[in-house]
Amino acid sequence: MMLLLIPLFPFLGFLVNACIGKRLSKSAAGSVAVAAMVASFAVALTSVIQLAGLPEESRHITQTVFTWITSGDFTANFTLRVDPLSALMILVITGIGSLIHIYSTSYMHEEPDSEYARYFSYLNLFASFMLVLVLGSNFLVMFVGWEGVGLCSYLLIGFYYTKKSASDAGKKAFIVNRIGDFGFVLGVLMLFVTFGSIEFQEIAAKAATMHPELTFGTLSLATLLLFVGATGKSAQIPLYVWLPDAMEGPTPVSALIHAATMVTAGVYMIGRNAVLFSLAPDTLMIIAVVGAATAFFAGTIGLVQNDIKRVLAYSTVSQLGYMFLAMGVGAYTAGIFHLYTHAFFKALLFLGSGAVIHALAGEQDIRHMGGLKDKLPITYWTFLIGSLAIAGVPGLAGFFSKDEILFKTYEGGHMILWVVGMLTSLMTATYMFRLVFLTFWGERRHAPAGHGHAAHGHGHDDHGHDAHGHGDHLHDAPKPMAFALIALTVGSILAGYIGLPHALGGSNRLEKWLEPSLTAPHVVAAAGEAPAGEPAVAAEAAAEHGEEHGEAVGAGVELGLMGLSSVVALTGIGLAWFFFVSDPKRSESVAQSFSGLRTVLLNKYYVDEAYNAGVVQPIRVTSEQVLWKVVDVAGIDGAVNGTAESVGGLAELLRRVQTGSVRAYAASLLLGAVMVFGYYLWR
Amino acid sequence: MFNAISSNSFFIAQIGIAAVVWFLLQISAAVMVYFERKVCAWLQQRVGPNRVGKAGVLQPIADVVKLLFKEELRPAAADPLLFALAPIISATAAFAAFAVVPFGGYTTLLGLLTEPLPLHVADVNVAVLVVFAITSMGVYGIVLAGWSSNSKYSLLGGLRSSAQMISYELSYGMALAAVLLLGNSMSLRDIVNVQGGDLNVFGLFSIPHFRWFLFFNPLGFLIFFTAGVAETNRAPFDFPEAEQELVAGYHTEYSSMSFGMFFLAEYINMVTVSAVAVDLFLGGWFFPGIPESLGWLVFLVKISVLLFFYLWMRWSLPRYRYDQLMAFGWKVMLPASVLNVIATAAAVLYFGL
Amino acid sequence: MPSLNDYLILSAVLFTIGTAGVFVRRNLITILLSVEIMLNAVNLTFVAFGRAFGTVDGQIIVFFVMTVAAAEAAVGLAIVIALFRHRESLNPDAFTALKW
Amino acid sequence: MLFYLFGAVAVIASLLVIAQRNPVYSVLLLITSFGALSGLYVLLDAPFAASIQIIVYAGAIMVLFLFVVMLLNAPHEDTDFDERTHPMLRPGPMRFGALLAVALIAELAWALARSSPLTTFTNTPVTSIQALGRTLFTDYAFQFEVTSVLILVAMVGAVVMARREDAPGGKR
Repeated sequence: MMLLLIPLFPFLGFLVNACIGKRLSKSAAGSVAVAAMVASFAVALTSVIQLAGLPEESRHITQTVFTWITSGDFTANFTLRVDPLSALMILVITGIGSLIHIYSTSYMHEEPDSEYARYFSYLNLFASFMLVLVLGSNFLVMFVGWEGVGLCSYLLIGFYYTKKSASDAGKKAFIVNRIGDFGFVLGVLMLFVTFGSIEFQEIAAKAATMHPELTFGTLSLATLLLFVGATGKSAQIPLYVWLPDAMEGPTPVSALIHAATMVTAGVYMIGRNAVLFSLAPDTLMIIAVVGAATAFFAGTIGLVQNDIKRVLAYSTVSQLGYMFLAMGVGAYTAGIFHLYTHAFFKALLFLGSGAVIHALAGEQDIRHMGGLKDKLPITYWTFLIGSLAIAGVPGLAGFFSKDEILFKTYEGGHMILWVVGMLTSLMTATYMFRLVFLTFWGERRHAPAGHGHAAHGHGHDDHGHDAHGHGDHLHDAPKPMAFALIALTVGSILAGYIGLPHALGGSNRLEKWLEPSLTAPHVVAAAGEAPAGEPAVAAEAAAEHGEEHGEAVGAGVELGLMGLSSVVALTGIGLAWFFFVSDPKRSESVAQSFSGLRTVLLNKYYVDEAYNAGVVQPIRVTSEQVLWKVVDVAGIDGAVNGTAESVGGLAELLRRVQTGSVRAYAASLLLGAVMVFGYYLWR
Repeated sequence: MFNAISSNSFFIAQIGIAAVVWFLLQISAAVMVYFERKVCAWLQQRVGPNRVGKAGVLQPIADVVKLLFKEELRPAAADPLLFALAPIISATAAFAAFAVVPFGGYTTLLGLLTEPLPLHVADVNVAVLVVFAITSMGVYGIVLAGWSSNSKYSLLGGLRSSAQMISYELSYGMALAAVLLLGNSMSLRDIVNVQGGDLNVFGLFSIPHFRWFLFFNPLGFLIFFTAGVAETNRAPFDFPEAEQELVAGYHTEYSSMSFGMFFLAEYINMVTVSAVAVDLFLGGWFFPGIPESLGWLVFLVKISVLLFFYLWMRWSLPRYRYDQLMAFGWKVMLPASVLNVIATAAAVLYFGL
Repeated sequence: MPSLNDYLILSAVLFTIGTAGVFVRRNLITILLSVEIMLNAVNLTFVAFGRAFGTVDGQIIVFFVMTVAAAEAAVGLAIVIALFRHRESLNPDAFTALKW
Repeated sequence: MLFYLFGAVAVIASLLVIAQRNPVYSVLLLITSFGALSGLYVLLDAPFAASIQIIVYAGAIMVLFLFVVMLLNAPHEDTDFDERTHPMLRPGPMRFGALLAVALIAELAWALARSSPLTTFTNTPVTSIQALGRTLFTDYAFQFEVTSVLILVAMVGAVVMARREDAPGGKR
């Protein structure tokens, strides 16, 4: 069966590179990895085509690889399942994944062979886990992928483990994710207790037919816990802190893991359980608020950051916020749509920034860039298009998806959220173009001596020096990178058109496509009609109410909103131009006047410091002063040693019995016999 | 288990039989000595004993007389009691073994007796086991002789023979077991009677009184006989008394009649083993076309044939080396006999013999 | 005709003799012999009871006991030989090294 | 009365076994006692038990003993060691054990006194070896197999232990 092959290919690639990678030449290792990804992409494509051939109501392919756990009446199969939603995901993962692999082959080229192989083995492993995550047909399998990608992200963030900041960032990411995963596991357990199953389909079916009063408490709590997991994985408030630091990893990794795929796992998970979440309106509200808040919050931070990758990181956070906002207002399609488009242009942007960093020998501070427009034409144009796409300029991918979200929010009646979204998109446009202008326009601003040196901790050092020596002829992205960039650019231009809204005369194909995944399984819902049909219908309604209102509110409003948001986007770009191109002094003066706010923003609202003071330190202190010095030493060790010593002392006494004389032993034996015998006679 | 004594005359008759058997055994020893030499002579193209009496027939008598008149020597360092006991033990064992061996059908001594008298000293329903037990007792005679006479050669001879006998008893017993399966009894008389049946040759024709187990179990016979040779310490297994190596083995220190007893025991053991072999494999006192009344004669003939084999072997085969003997006993005889038992059991089950 | 009790008394006596032997003697081989005496005393009771109840089980157990005795003798004597090689003595009190 | 004859022989022989200083005599006396016992078995209508008593015990096990005694050229008990024995170690357990033996026989006597005397053997004896074999290989089949394993183990163990290091061939 084919489904297994999809995650299997990358895994094989991982095995090859992990086991014999050291002995392989760079080209060999790289091509192995790329081949694995491409093969997996081909399989994914074929299976999706096969899927599309199926009739709507039974549009899913399932493969049970083996029965994993059986205990009592509980069985967990290692089952892979492809349905419209996961189909979309695997296409994105394998497709963009392949491109990024190709890109990496030249980006990582300065690494020594072993490191090179290690990098690709991690990358492949990540891909395979990610595919397991999206293909898993029950929470357990999904959780495997969930943890697996967490591991890979840790490994890849800390790829330059010789660099303190990198390894720290890796640990941070890992630990923060643990917190989220804890919530996730609790949620899964709760669902299992409630529904006695961990299969997505069964749970959805059961939930759809449940009585509302039953659903009220448990479901809200369970979904909330799941959402905690999502915040961890997808970097939402309060657990977003790890993502910006994750930029310590190689840029392609940031592109693949921390922009395109892994961080969207949370969104995917919510979409996967759309039915559940629809039944928990409170949770939805919370998600929406958190999403919007994160979007705005991260956007503000993004405005002032100076590290090119960090800006992108914060924009990622804020885009994810958008997605959660969409999920929160029940516009699952919109959320997934944005996820999908975002994957393209954010990957593109990261790769573009990667190209820049590559060209500038590891320079990451935009204050030391500028004037690269002519030096790096390909990079420039692709980056520009990516920025336009994310800013939401009409006709590009970002426009449609972001617009969809805002529209759904609006018609959902969440005015405040809608306003926040608008503001955020304004900011998005602004900081993105700040990035573009500072990086590519104006004059080349060289780093003060040594600073550039400090900035590039990557393996680029060797080739960094000559870049500094005669920085004039910088080389543009080499072929593989260029290829990836261009491919993604095309993607970011066209990706949006599969979700062309009705208002623009398109029939929202994506929504049709995704519908089966987002609604409760029909058969069961139908069965559930008789006793408690009401919630089932409610569920469907909640899942699809976007469509219904689509008619209700009418195309006019939608068009109006589109116009508005395009205006906003252009305004944002204009602002950026106004501050950073026409007269850079202005930005300085503004910065002066709002210096307090600026420092706060630069320091990311001191969130890290707050966490450190509020969470990390207390734990560290307690575990050091109490758990270690008292509980462990006195309690546990004391118990262990005490046992040992008491046994020893007892042995000291008992061993006296061992006279070593056979006859003595025999005597004791006989004595026992006589006594036992005597007892039976006597009584 | 001893069958009831019915009447006086009968009782007397039994005593008589016992006496006759005892006497015959003695004689057989003497006869054997004579024939041993004669056969040896033939095989070596010599004349052999020819001075005493006609063709030296009286030679054995002369030997016995010589033995009787020799001085009874005993080494100073020897253990007096055991030294005296050893030959007695072996002789007793030799005689006793024959007690349970039936050597003929029933006779009324030409009508002297009212009811027919079975030709055996004692009928035991586990006769086979008894024979086995007594032969195993015979070991002690030799071992003790070897030990008590307190001389290196004797001790070595004794140890060797004990090891050898223990090793070969196993194959001996296994061969017996195979026959027990065929005879479906442990009483020698029953076994012989079974062999008195008709031999059915591939359903073509049948020979009366010819159902000998030799035909059903030739390998068993071979093993039994070989083991018997070893048990009786005869060439090519005569280690306890390997002249070239141990002077005379366990009876080096013995002289006069005590030596004579060992001598006697050896020959009687040969007779006993042959008799048992005849009973077990060669159809006892049955022979096609000869009336059962003459059974004892048939029996005698058969025994003589086997005894001749003994002599023949002794004078034509060289002696093994000790380790070869052991290796042969444990690695060839024992497995072979075990396989033989298994095969026989399978056959009995399959053909319902 | 002796009764069952007579046999039992006899075996009791034999068993005690064996037991005493184990303690009184200072020669490993003799001690093993005493153990054999004990085993046989037990065998006697088994056969006697089997006869009394008219079953064969007694004899069968005797059969097993003998097998065990053979095994025990083989191993025991092997040990005796090994021990004798180490110290030129068969006195059990010579082998008291295995103690505290 | 054969019973008393055999019984007397058995008891006296056994007593002599443990009274004897020379192990060779002990072995021989033990064989005698075994002979007497097998006679008792015959009286108990157990010919099979009687035969294997002789064959296995007297014929095999005892030969083994005798063999070992001769091989070690069995030292009489007063070896130089005994003089060097730790006085506290030697007699203590011996006396105590003897005492216990006495206590044991006292208890046995008591037990017999209490038991209701089964006067004679009324049941019909089972002498047929067929019956015995049938029981052995049906009801006791498992025990039989276990015993065979035991024998195998004992054999290997004996070979391994009795082998001396310099002679790889080992000794029997």
